[in-house]
Amino acid sequence: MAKPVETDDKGDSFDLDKFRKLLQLMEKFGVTEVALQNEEESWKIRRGPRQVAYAPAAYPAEFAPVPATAVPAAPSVTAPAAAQPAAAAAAPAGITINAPAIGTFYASPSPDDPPFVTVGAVVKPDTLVCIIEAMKVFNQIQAEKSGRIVEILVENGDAVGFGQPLFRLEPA
Amino acid sequence: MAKPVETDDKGDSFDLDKFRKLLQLMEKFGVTEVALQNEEESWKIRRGPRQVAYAPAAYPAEFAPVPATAVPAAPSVTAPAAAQPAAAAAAPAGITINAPAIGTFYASPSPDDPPFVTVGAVVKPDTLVCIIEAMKVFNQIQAEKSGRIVEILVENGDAVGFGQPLFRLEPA
Amino acid sequence: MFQRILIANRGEIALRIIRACRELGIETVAVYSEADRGAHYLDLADEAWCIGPPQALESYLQIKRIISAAEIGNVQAVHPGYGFLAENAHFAEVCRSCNIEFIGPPVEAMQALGDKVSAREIARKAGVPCVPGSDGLVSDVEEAVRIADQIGYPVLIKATAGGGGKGMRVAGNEISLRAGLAAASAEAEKAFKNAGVYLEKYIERPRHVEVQIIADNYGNVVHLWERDCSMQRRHQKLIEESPAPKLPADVRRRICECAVSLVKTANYTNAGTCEFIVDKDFNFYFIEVNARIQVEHPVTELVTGIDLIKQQIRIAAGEPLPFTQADIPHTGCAIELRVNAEDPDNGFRGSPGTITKLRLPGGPGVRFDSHVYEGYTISPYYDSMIGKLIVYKPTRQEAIECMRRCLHEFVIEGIKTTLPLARRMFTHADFVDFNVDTTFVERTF
Amino acid sequence: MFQRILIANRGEIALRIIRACRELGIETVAVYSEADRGAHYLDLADEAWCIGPPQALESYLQIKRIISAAEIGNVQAVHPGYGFLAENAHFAEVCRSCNIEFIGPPVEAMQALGDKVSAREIARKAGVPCVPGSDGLVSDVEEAVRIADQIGYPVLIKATAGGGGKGMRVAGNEISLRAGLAAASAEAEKAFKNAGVYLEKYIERPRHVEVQIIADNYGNVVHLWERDCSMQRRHQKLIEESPAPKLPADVRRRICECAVSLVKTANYTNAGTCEFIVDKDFNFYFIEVNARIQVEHPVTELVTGIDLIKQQIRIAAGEPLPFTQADIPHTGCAIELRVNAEDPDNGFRGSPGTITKLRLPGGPGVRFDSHVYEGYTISPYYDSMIGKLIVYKPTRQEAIECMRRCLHEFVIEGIKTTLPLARRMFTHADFVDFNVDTTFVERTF
Repeated sequence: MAKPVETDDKGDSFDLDKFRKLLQLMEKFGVTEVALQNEEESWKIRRGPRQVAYAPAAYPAEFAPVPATAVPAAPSVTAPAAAQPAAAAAAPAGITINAPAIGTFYASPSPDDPPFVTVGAVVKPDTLVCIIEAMKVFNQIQAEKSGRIVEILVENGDAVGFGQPLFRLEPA
Repeated sequence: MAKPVETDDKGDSFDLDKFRKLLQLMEKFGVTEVALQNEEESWKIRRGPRQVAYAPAAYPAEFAPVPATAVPAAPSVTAPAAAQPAAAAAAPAGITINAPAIGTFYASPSPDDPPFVTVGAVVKPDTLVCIIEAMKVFNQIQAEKSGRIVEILVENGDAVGFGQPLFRLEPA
Repeated sequence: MFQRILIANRGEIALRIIRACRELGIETVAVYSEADRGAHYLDLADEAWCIGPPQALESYLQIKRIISAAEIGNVQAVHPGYGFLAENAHFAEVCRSCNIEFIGPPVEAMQALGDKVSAREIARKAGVPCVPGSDGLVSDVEEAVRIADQIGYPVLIKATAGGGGKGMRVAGNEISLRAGLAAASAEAEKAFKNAGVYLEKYIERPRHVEVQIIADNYGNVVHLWERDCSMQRRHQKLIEESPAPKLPADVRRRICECAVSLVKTANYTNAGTCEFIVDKDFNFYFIEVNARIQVEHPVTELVTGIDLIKQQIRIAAGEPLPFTQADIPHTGCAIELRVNAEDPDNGFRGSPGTITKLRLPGGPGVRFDSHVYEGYTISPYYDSMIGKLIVYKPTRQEAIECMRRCLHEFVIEGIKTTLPLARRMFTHADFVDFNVDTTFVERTF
Repeated sequence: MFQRILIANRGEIALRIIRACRELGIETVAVYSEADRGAHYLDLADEAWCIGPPQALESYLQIKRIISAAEIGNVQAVHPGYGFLAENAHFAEVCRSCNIEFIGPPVEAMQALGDKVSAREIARKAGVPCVPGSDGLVSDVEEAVRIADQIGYPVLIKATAGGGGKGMRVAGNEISLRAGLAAASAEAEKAFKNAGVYLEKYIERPRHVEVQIIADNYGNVVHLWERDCSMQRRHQKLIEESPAPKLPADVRRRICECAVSLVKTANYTNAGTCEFIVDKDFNFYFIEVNARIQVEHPVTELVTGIDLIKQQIRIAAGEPLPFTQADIPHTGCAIELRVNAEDPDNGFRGSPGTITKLRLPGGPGVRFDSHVYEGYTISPYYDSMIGKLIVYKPTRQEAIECMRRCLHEFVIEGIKTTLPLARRMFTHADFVDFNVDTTFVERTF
């Protein structure tokens, strides 16, 4: 079915998968920079904060189809499959507020507004902490717990899976 | 290729294999009697000493082809594969004289002669302890070690594999 | 062709679809419940999203969550596998309304064939025999006797509101019909507050024969020959094979033709299966259409050499069938055994747990489709099938010998499985000679 | 047919033969060295005997001990597999003198084909082209030049006592021939105290193409088509496939016919392989006959649907071939990858050890012939091959895509393997387009 050209693409796709796995690990352990040499090639990767454009009617920019060559630009789509248990594991002792549904995480009601909560904020069960957008519906998420936010575990615009920790709390 | 009849034989061959395994276990641990119930049927098996006819020119009687149905009569052909490591394991502390070759074990020079050695006998490295017949050749086996024979681990006429313990010794 | 597909399923069929996609150069997005987190097959997908807790109702059956994953994963299509949402017309509708192709038939065809009455109607239009009956309630005994004389005894008296065998009677002759009718009606009244009963011809000890069909979006419909699935227990198939043993050539031809004309009449597309029962005189009657890929699809893949999952995807992507009926061979014999984590000695109770030792059969003509491995834990939340052992050989006799050989090699420790039952089935003379029907397994083992 | 067969081999081929025997209803007697004690495949034999210490010379190569096991096990035949004693004519002779059938060719054919000179003689009689050369020593330079003119440049100057490339020269023209002849002769004299040299046409960058043949004891000989094995490293085959890519139809036909006429001329029976080298203009030259089953036999089994091990046994038991040349199809494309416990990053040094994690590829068209499993320990005493991954698909492109998919799924931990090299090979454009020859792997990876 495929022509040699596609073939070569498939060729790269081997690396592409290794690359995804590597990015998963980086996400898992919050690694921001990696330079490594394996039997096949040497890689250098850096992850930094990303700008997010709101586009409720369409998909946020970085969820556009990912051509193999552009993958380095798209760590956010790498599988939470592996990332989540790790996140859970990695999450230091303490309570977390977890995503009640799969969707896109937004920290503030609109790009111009300040975030619902920031590190240090004290939340009560009914405090709004974020929005999770699923199927074009913006669901306002309540803390469901009380405490002080000591860490925000995801970035604005991240896709989050069910049960993924979003905020880490300590008793206020 | 096969007709339903053969098919049924194959049918039995399943049990036959379980049976072989069971016999291997029995040999391993020197079990002489077993009665057990498994999900498929219930088995009763007893193993006893066997009479051996010398037949250097031909195969000893119990090495005749073993029809599946006759297997219970032929525990001696079940696999030393499993039996040996166990024998080794089961063999209590102490030196053993092991078979230097694969073949048939004979305890005496001829049916009418007394065995080369019996339990209690003191052997020196050059003491003849048995004959191992391989390819119609009767090899006289020396002890290669010194000590008192405390146990004879195989029976006259048994087939023995390479390295299989034959006699257990204790320092004389 | 699609660039990314979401797989709305789990276990062996999710892995099967991932494999097909990867060979087609299509990226995959897997979804999983918390119970399946960490399974190896999820690592083989390009992306995997947790969509909910272990209970299927909260995860694999949650349309909204699966669609969210599809949007986040930015896929162009969803493959539903079998079970879960595979035959849920509403799910297909939602997918398509989100511009995500549902890899399956049109919603209308799913609905039309999903309803027993309209499915019978379609079959009649297509000239496909259904189990003859009273086509509606029988008002009085004389009418019932007249109908019974037409369709022939024995007949089955069924409560229209019936279920669980209540208000059901078999009548072998007019006397027992007259007696049974009143009794059944009364029983139905008592049980369902609805005395309505109808008649249907009673098929004794039928065989289950099904025909695999595949149709593109341009009106091309072909069959991929039949499978016999008579070896079942409580309506759960245990062994499936092709060709159907001892099925006369002309019956085989007619049953396959019937399947094609039926799905054509229903404007059905993509892969599907027409199920029939076949009586001892080889009369066959249409039962239902399974509007999805089936567990036993590998049997057909082996005898035809056609990859059904890839075909499903190509058809959904708008490609025409690459072959005509004449191009579809049927060579050799394929037999599939379902291996379930069940305890045959305790009423086939499910036996979840961790596989502590696994030695798989292999060698020529052996395929084992499974997502499990040594150390894998079978969760109690989903069905008990842990794999499908399929053998492919030139003749049925050789296939059976190969299957026995595989069952001899197969070691699974840590959980109870149906392997001991399988060993008994594949050595039973009536299975080898194929003197079986859908009641054989329950009667015999 | 035989009731019991002894398998004079180990590892995957021993398991392969056990599987074939079990399907044929033949009991098996395995032999093993102390290094292989406890391997799972030994449990699958009906009987297993330890025949010696780990070193092959003291166990798998000990004819006397293997015959003892055969007598104790009371077998009617011995299958030698490949390697070890498989091509040892003396072993075949001893077996038959003990009234134990050796599953392989007649001793005379083994001897005749085992000797390079008589093998060339047989080939010439059969009208099979050999690499042209001086058929013996060249006495003086002028004769050498004359011969070179006949066979055409470039020519290879070889020391008759040669080995390890010593006293070997390639000459592209008359000048370098005159120069090289003296140098080679002197070098040979110095190295082997034998100045004798001969000429042979030098084949640049040849492909390795071999033909599987099978012959019964009644003069029936057929070929089972060809395999290309050009992907090799240090004369070790890494990838084998059928059909041979880009081989013109008429060349393919002629090479297969040559193989048949050659083995007919040698009065050869049972399974065997004729190896040829093919130059860039598709001239082919006979190299040697492998008088045994080969590692890569599954490739041929998949494209022809014929079980070669079962055929070997049936022929040895005196059955005639059940098919004629016309009955032997060739459908689809099969590719085999040898997976070795070697470290590609350290000169392919063997990497014995225990497999701590194993995730096998599977699904449609995938066969993995191997005796290993999670927890298996690869011993340092024998060759490093731990399994053969074979894919079978309608086209070569699909087979390559399937192999890549398998290599993506394949996980082996605890030892180093050649999988990383395999991933590079199956994504290399020159392999995909098949612009390769026997030097490709060493030139490229």
